[in-house]
Amino acid sequence: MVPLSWYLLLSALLFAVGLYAVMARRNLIGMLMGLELMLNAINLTLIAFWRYLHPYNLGFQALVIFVLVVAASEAAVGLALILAVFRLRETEHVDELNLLRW
Amino acid sequence: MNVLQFVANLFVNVGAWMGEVLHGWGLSPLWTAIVVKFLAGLVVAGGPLAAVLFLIWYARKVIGRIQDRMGPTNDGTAAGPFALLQAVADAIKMLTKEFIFPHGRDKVVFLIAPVLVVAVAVAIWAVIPFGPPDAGMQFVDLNIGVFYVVALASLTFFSMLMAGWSSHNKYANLGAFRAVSMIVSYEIPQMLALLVPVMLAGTMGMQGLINAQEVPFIVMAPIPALIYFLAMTAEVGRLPFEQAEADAEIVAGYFIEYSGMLFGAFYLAEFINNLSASFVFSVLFLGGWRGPWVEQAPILGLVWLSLKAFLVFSVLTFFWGAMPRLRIDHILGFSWKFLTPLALVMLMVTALVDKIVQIVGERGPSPSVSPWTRAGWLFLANAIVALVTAWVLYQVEKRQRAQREARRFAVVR
Amino acid sequence: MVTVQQVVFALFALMTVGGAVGVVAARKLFHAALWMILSFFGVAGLYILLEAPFFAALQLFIYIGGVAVLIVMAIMVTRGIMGPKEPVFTYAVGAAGTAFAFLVMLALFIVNVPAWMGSAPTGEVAPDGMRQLGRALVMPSAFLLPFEVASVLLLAVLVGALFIAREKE
Amino acid sequence: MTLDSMAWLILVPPVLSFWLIVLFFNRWKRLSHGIAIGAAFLSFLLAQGIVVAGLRMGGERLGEEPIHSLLPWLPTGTTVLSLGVWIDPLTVALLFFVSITVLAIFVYSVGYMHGDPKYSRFFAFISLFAFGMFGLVVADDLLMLFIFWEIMGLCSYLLIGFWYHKPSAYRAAVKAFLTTRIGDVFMLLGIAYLYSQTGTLSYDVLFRDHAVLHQLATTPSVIGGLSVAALAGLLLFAGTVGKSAQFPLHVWLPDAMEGPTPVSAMIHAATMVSAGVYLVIRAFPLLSVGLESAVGTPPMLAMGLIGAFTAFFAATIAVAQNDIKRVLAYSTISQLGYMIAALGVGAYVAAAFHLVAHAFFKALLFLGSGSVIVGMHHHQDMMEMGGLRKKMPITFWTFVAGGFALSGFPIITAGFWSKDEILAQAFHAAQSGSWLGWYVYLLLALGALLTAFYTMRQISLTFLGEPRSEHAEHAHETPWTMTVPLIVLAFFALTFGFVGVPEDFPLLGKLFGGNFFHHFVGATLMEEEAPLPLNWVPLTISIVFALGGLFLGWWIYGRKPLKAGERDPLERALGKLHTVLKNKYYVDEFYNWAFIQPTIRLGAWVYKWIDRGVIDGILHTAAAAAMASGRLFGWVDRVVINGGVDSAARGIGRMGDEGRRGLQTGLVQDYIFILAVFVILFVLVYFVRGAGL
Repeated sequence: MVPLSWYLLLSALLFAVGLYAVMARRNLIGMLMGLELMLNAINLTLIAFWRYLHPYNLGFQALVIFVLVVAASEAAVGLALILAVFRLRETEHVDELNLLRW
Repeated sequence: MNVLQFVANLFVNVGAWMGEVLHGWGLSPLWTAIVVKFLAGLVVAGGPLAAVLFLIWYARKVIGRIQDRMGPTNDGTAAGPFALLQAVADAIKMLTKEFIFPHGRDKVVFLIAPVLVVAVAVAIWAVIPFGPPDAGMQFVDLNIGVFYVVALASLTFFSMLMAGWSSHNKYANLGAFRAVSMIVSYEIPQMLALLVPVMLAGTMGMQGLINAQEVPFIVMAPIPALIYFLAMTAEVGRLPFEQAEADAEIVAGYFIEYSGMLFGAFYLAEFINNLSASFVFSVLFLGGWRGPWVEQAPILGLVWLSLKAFLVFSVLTFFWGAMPRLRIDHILGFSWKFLTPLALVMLMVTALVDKIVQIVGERGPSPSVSPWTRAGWLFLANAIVALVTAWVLYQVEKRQRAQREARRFAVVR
Repeated sequence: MVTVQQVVFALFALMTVGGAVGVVAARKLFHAALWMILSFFGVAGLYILLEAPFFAALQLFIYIGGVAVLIVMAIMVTRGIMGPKEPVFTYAVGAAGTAFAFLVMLALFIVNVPAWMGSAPTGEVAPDGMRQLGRALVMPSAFLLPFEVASVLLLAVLVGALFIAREKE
Repeated sequence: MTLDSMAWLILVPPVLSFWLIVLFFNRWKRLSHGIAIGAAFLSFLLAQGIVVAGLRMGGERLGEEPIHSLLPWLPTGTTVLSLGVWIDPLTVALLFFVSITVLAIFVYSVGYMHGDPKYSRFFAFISLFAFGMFGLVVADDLLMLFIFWEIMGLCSYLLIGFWYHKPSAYRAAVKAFLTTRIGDVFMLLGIAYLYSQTGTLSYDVLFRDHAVLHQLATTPSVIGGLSVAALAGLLLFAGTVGKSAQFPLHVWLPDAMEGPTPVSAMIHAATMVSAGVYLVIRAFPLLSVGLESAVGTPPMLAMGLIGAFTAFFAATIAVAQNDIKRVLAYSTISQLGYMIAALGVGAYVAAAFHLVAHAFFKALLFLGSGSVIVGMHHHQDMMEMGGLRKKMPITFWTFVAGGFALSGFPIITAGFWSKDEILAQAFHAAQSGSWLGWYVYLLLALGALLTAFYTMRQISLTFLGEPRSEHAEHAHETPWTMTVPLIVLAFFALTFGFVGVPEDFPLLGKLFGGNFFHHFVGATLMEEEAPLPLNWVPLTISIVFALGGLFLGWWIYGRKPLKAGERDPLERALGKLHTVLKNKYYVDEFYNWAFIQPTIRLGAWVYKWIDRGVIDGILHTAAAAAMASGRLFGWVDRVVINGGVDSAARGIGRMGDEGRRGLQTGLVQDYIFILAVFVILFVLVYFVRGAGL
């Protein structure tokens, strides 16, 4: 069998790559994609823990469902916001959206 | 074992024979199993491809007759009796045609899209049960069977979006948008309608669903069946929901730029999707492989299911021939404003009625409820909902007509 | 000795991480989205390996059928058809790289828990686990309240996203 | 219906009414007040049902086995966060007055808000507020309490700024929100600290489990010299300081009078500010655990010092106010100080008793003043009133009832019994040799005198004599929706005290069942302390002070009422009556100087800086100084404290302005980077500590 730590390391890596995308991609949609990767990493961790350590604890699975809900909501609202921003400012590059400084 | 017995349980026997042969060649049991499974996969994937060659001919014939034409004929060609080989000839023609790549396309994505669309269409067949559980006629019985089907269907979006985007053509883009928005809209009533049989059977597994259908679910849930059928029609892009292609408006939609066998792939996938949707509908609502003498000869299951699916496919084809195309906003409105609420209502009504029938039935003289009693009550509930819906629609129509006329007279004055 | 499962794991892991790297590195946003779908697929495969096929299907249905479709459509709406050539990254590449490196190192550090190194799960998956999960989600003593709150959230999102994205006259 | 489901159901009608009004019935004014009052009435019935059931069960049984019902809220792996209801004698007492005052105020609002364009919205907001208050009262753990606490904070903000077209109103709203937030942050810290130490926030464990309490009291905290219990208690008390408007965070309450009067009555007198006191009463086992010295634990010390100081300090300010509602606002601060100070000397039951009694008479006074304001066509200056006794008889008599209760008029008012119990307890503490006891007792007793004085001043200026303006000439009695709540509240303001008559009080003690309240609420703490034996010294003193204060007020303002045009009573006092005042105020003067000299010096300095003309008065007459000092405190209040806060804010702003503005780039990815750094740091710290490296 595959050791649990492999799954954990894999999801950590996925999370880190997602974080990189969020922090470094210039496009708002790209950032959003990174965010989705991070959420995926979380779900993977939860499922792996559930399978290996507590196969009878439903809490992990329920939590995965709620993470899914949040991810879907976040994508919908996030993209709606991006569309609104794009309509207003004609750009979706984060480094051009700094009206909130100071 | 005589021939009749061999044929009656064909797939199991063939599998066993293959296993023996391979084992005789010196393969280990694990590898034997793998090879047999692989061959079975080939059969499952090849089946639809073969069936489609016939169905294309059938559909063209039917539509031809509806439009007062002959359809394909063998006059002066080598298409065989009644032009049965027309589709084969078409396929050969397509294979020999040149691929034309539009300027500015994204080559990799452009090539992946048709592959993906066929792959998804074929992958659905893995869970369709062509016969009883032990007859070796289902590739894999997932306990989430129907959910797998729906989930895979969502991949179809991507082949569309990829095709549309990579073509570098605004018609292709528009077609992709339209197709995806339509399918996404219809996925919701489809899912909700799907939940009704799942709820009645208490499982999402395909075999479990069929087992529960001593009375076909179309009797227990006629309205969900209708909703599912309409949503399914939209999903596979048949008229009246043919917005994705709409050749008169946006010249063949998202695969406008495809030619040769790449176009053929989309065409093929469309037919396979039609067929697999018919199969899934038969499994969900028409009792799947159930029919006389299936216990004795499991191979009959394949026959019954195919007949049922063929019936459904025929209805789809009649729609194709007989229906006009609707406007995109009308189509979306129909889904969001009519099918979705109705499906929600049906979900709740079915759950309620079913539970009440169960509780009341358990208190009665016999401890369990006979399936026909249950079906009777559920059918009654469906009928009542249908009447109420019709009444509401009539009221709405009346009011709208009154408004329209008021407006007209206002203009006249 | 390498087992079949380990090979399959490696395959899906490669898909997942490769897809993720593609998301970060792809020049065209559309390609990034496709890479993301590949990554989602890898995760779905891992779910099947973890004997959670329901979540694999959910992964396909929600992430690929929902989130990814939304993202792709947003890309197509905002960037024209193919998207002009422009820098992919902001000035923050260095910072992001540092965070990335730290995070990975931290993970390597943290994962050294003995209980997490074992390769065998502590028990079998309950055969009717899905039924139990379904019950738990609507049981007042378990997750009924969060479940209802989630449904309200989704409704709010439906309305809110429509409201935000709507063209204002 | 079981009691715990009744407790849950109390919460339902108000929040339902909020959503119904907000979502559907915003347009229909009558319907929305119907819904809101109906909801309040349902809650009232349920709450009184619980009260009756609780009384029938008796304090001991309810105190030993409180009704406790849990609803799992968020199960996460092994721990479950729950919502719960908790009914013990203290909760019953709270439910009793909260449901009555809420209902009275809802009915009253129909009259007061009549014709307001945002009528429906007002009812929606106060419904939400009622939801918050009921939820806070029945909550079974600190987290739920905090949630409802913040809901009320929100409502307070919304309602103070209800007339947001007035700049003063929205400024007051923001000020109230921010000021209370300071306390809330500390409180949240305290809650988190308790959670990290015990792993639970349930009352059942935190305030009743002796092992846990003992452990908390003996574990040293991160701050040297303080136990965990003491530190957590101080942090929780900080929340109270904000919510109950204690010095130095009291500044928001007088400004909050910009809201509609029913709001002032409900939020800023009867219920919300009570929530702060309720918190410390509730947490008293934690605050007092490890009591060794006579002075008390650090939280009790803090409560005694701050409470008594606030009580006196606010009373002096109230003397010099002319706005009818502001006088009451300062009086509220002062009375809350009484309760806090009572807890500081360990008088648990007395604090609860005064909390209930005060809620009744202060709600009554506010509603009465609101009635006056409506009668006066929304003029609030007492200098323009006068002679309203004949024009508004019901308002007058009920106001007098409330005023006398506030002053502690002997025997027949609730305020007398409750205030006397606090004073007796403080006196007892003082006698047993605690300097804190003396401090608290003296300040509170003086505060009582001042209270009676300013109450009488207010009554005289408002109702007695001849009308001093056009509006007062044309004042009229208000509709029945406003007067009926007044009468109901007046009844309770007068009679409620009889549930807490000391047992050995001659005649009455036996007649009214011998300090029923003490035994009932006292049972909340599992070891009940016996009520103090009746001590005639503090009783006599408080009777003398109450009557003396009232008489004084009457002598100065009521005996020879002001005429129209004599705008400032202080100037008048300074000019003609200063010798009389001098003799009467000599003692107060002395105590003022003895106890809060530094503040007065500061005040004097500020006063001189602001207004040179009045400083002469102080030099001329010490009596005037007593009056003036009240005013000085007003200035201290506004200039030193508000000014301090303002300048701090400005300083921070300038700091940001003159710095590189490095952090505020407005670029989201910079923020994400900072976030990532801190997340990594926290994980690192957590992990390193966990591994014991």
